[in-house]
Amino acid sequence: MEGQAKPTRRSKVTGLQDAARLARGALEERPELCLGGLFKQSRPVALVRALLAAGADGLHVYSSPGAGYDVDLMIAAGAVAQVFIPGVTLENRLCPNFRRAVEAGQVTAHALDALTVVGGLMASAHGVPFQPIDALRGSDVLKHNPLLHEIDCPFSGRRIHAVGPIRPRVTFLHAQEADRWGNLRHLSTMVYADQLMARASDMVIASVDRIVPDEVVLDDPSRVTVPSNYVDAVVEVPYGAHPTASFPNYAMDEEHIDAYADLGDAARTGDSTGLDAYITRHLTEPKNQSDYIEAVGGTGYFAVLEAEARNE
Amino acid sequence: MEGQAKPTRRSKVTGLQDAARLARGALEERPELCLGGLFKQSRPVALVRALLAAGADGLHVYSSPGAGYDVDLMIAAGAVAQVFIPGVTLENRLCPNFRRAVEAGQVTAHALDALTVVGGLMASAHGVPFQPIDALRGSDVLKHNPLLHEIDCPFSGRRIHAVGPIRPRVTFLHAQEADRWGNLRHLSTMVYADQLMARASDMVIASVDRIVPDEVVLDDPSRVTVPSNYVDAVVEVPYGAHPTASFPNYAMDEEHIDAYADLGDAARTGDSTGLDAYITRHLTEPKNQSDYIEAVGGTGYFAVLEAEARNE
Amino acid sequence: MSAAVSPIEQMVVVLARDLADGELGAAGAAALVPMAAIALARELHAPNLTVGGEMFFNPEPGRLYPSMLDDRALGRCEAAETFIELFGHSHHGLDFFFHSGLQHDVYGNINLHHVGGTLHAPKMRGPGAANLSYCHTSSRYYICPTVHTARNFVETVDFITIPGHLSGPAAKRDAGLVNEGPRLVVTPRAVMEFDKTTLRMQLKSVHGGNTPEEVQRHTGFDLAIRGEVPQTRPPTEEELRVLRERIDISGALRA
Amino acid sequence: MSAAVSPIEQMVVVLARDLADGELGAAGAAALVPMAAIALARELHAPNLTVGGEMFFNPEPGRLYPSMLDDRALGRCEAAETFIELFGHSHHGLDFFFHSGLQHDVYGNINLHHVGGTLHAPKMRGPGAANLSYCHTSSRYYICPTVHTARNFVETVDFITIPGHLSGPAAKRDAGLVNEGPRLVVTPRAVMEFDKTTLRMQLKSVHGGNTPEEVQRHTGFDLAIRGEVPQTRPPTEEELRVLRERIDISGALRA
Repeated sequence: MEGQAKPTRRSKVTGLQDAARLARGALEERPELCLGGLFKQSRPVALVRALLAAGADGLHVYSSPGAGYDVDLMIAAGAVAQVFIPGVTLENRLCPNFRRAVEAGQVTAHALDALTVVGGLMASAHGVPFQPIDALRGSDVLKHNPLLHEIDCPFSGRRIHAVGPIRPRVTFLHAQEADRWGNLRHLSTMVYADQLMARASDMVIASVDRIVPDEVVLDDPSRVTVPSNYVDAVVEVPYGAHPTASFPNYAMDEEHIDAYADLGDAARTGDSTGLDAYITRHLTEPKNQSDYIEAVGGTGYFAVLEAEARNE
Repeated sequence: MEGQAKPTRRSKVTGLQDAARLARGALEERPELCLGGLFKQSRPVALVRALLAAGADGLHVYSSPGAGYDVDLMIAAGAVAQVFIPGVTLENRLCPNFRRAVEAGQVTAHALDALTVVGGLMASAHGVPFQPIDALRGSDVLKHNPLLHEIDCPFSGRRIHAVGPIRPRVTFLHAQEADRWGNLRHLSTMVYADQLMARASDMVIASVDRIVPDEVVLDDPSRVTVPSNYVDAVVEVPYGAHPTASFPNYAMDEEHIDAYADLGDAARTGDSTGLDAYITRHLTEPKNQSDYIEAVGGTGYFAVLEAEARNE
Repeated sequence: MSAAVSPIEQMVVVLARDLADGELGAAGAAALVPMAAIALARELHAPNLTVGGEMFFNPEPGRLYPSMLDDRALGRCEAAETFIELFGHSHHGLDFFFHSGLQHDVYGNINLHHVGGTLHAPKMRGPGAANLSYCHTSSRYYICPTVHTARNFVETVDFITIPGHLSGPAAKRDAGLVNEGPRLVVTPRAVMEFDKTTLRMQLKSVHGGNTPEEVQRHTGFDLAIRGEVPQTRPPTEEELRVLRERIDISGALRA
Repeated sequence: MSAAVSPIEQMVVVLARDLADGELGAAGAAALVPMAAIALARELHAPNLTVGGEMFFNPEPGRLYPSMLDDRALGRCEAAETFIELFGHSHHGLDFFFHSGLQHDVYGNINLHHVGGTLHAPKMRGPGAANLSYCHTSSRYYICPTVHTARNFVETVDFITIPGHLSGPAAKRDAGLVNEGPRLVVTPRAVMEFDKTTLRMQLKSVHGGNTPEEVQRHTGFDLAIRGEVPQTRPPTEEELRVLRERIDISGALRA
């Protein structure tokens, strides 16, 4: 082999736009997109914006059982056909575009529960044809949930529920760190369903606050939350979860989300100029994440969120 | 409430003999005992010895899918009726007492596979009546496995397998650290099925290399592998996994295990004097872990295993 | 001191008193009041109460937050879990849990999906809810909305997201709801309980500054007021001191 | 250099050559030879080969150990998993895996349970085996025992722990074994493959220092030797240098 070009290990580090194009192509085959994090923490918002800029539409959106800003933004941008998320809320208020679009019949919001979503991801990750569920009773959600089936339990003889595999075509995750091979390190305490989604999905694309040297991973393998085997591409994106949080690095930007929700509510009740301007400013105009950071308020603005994450 | 005795939070720190008595009482109700770790790493051997000294017998022994020395010792001590472990081996050689007792018809060793054991623990941990399995074909184990059932898959229409919940009455684990409330920290890279077993079992008793201050846990909650909610008692036992390893603190004692296996093989072929002496020396005579450490060779002896764990 | 008690503080104290030492429970989605109640119980009489069953154990938040599902509130805790463990907890159940919604009805059923219209053509679409299991796998739960009006307390909810007592004992039994279900309804105005026989909600006590008639006027169904309705026992000095000095440092419950 | 090649080193080199860049695979229970083969392939031609599917990814052991399932060998790796993830991997399958046992038969079936007697009244009880799935959920596997005698290569195993090709194509199809199954049998004496039509084992090549007749004498069934049997291609200097200098520092493969 001397003198021959020896093959080398391929890095999975990718640019934001390339990652978005990769995702868009896959989602054109099958529109199931799944988002990591929960509510206002560790949501892959920069990847979502890049995907919207790349022109995705007709998406079926999944998530850990609770989502808010990002799904609402995707609906505002007209990219979503169906929502398979049990809870869609900004927590302190409703999601304005979600509400508007569902009330107008433009988006189908399925009635689901957490166990169906988690159980479906479990079945997919475990490679089995279904996951039994035996903890759902009395809710009207059971009459409408499109993923849930009643089966005769061969062990107990009772009627129980079961859900087939949920296999997202693409999952977007946000973690704090990764090495160039795509081994992800969530440094936040809460990791939610990110690991499960990674194992349940066809393609995984992750944004991270920073790429770290190989030795950081090798010196503490227990800290790796998602092994690179599950990860197709990793993108270093400063403040890539904004306006949601990436603890311990920066906190959620409640004021940004609240201002967005005000614009969404205005649009819902007839005045969409503010929301249109918001989308132009944050989604259409920025060519890259640096532009976005400037549009939001520059790095000085983010220092406040960083300080908040350090409890200062 | 001033002047009244305010209730305080109860510590779960227990002595080795009290823990063994607790386990023995529970196992008299239902003899399913499950052991953490795998082969020669993180096996709760001091707890096993204490249980044997407390006089347990007729046990049904479970484990992560591979076990060796500890199960063999329990069989040598006459405490085991049935073994539900897919692989029983010292890895570089067979388990002598396991082999002898099964060949003599004194112990029933069920033919099982890893997915049945892991799937049964999963069903128990998840609280569902069964776990589907769809990756077993062609092995004679399927004809004998007492825990595995064939079912008609309501999703695929195919015949698949399923296992009901495996719910150990008592699980023994070994971790490197715990706080006094029973939050366990495995500092080893490999944690095997310990977390799953803890969630699948009625009672969990853990030995640890050391009890750490509360702040150690609170400052890094992601490092807690088994939350105290699952743990009934925790015992600080120096070298509590010996002769198996407790990485990164001390390595496995291959020579000790090999010498034990030689005595076991001699007993199997007719001369049990060596094995009897081994059991007297390591099991019957030591009143506590200090006695055991002395019987093995004293703390100087263990310094070698500690150095090996540090790769010196 | 009790003159300055806020209605939300009164709610917290009522709930805290009903939680027992050694229990396991979690706060649910609208976590501000439940988490304060749990913390107060742990400080005062239940040091062995374990907060668990969501994705964390025994958090030590520096102060209270409206949401208690992220690192801001939970970064300091005894252990973190994920949705897989939550799947298991949801089956095994807890000792107690908390719920509230857009609408609550006379049987304690809760609606978070839509008001008016149908699910797929709603007049007003709500957020939905994630965990629908703890309401019946847990031993009991508490309903504790921070508003109490005739609009969110209605005779019959438009959609049952979280089952309470459904339409009474027979329906509950038929649906396989074997546990207690909602035990108390605690609002800024009053405490309600459920009639043992009919499982319909009835007034138990009114907080200081409220009359039974006022509470009834702000409720969209008959609260079955018969004779004297006691006043809710106000917070003791000890309760209020611990709540304000050790739990609600930032005064979120008085805002 | 090749004069000093040990039979075990020859095994490692044969196996390493058959592993491709970009594949995902694991070493199985008797890991010394497989792990050396994987490491050699990664060094030489398969840097994107991922070691995974047991409970760790891409370990960097300082040296080789007979067992590769504990922190001694795996403490330094890229990620750790648990038996729950192994449950999933076992269903999804790998590109390759390795097995060996007490007995191997003409169809590549492997016995680890008992020799003689019955399962519950065995003449000799073996260790059993944990993972019975990778042999058919993975694309292919390799059989690589470190001894090769007429006692461990028998016409028919007493118990099929790990199915190979069962009793041939029809039986394999009936059992639902849709993947390749055992591809090569690599021992200290020779390399065997399986006849495409009958799926019976046949001699492919003999290692330097062995004759086909010797190999047949140490095998308990007909190896279908027809005409010339080639010699196994010995390790190149590069293969041997990398193996000894970067992987088998302690000389475990020459012991």
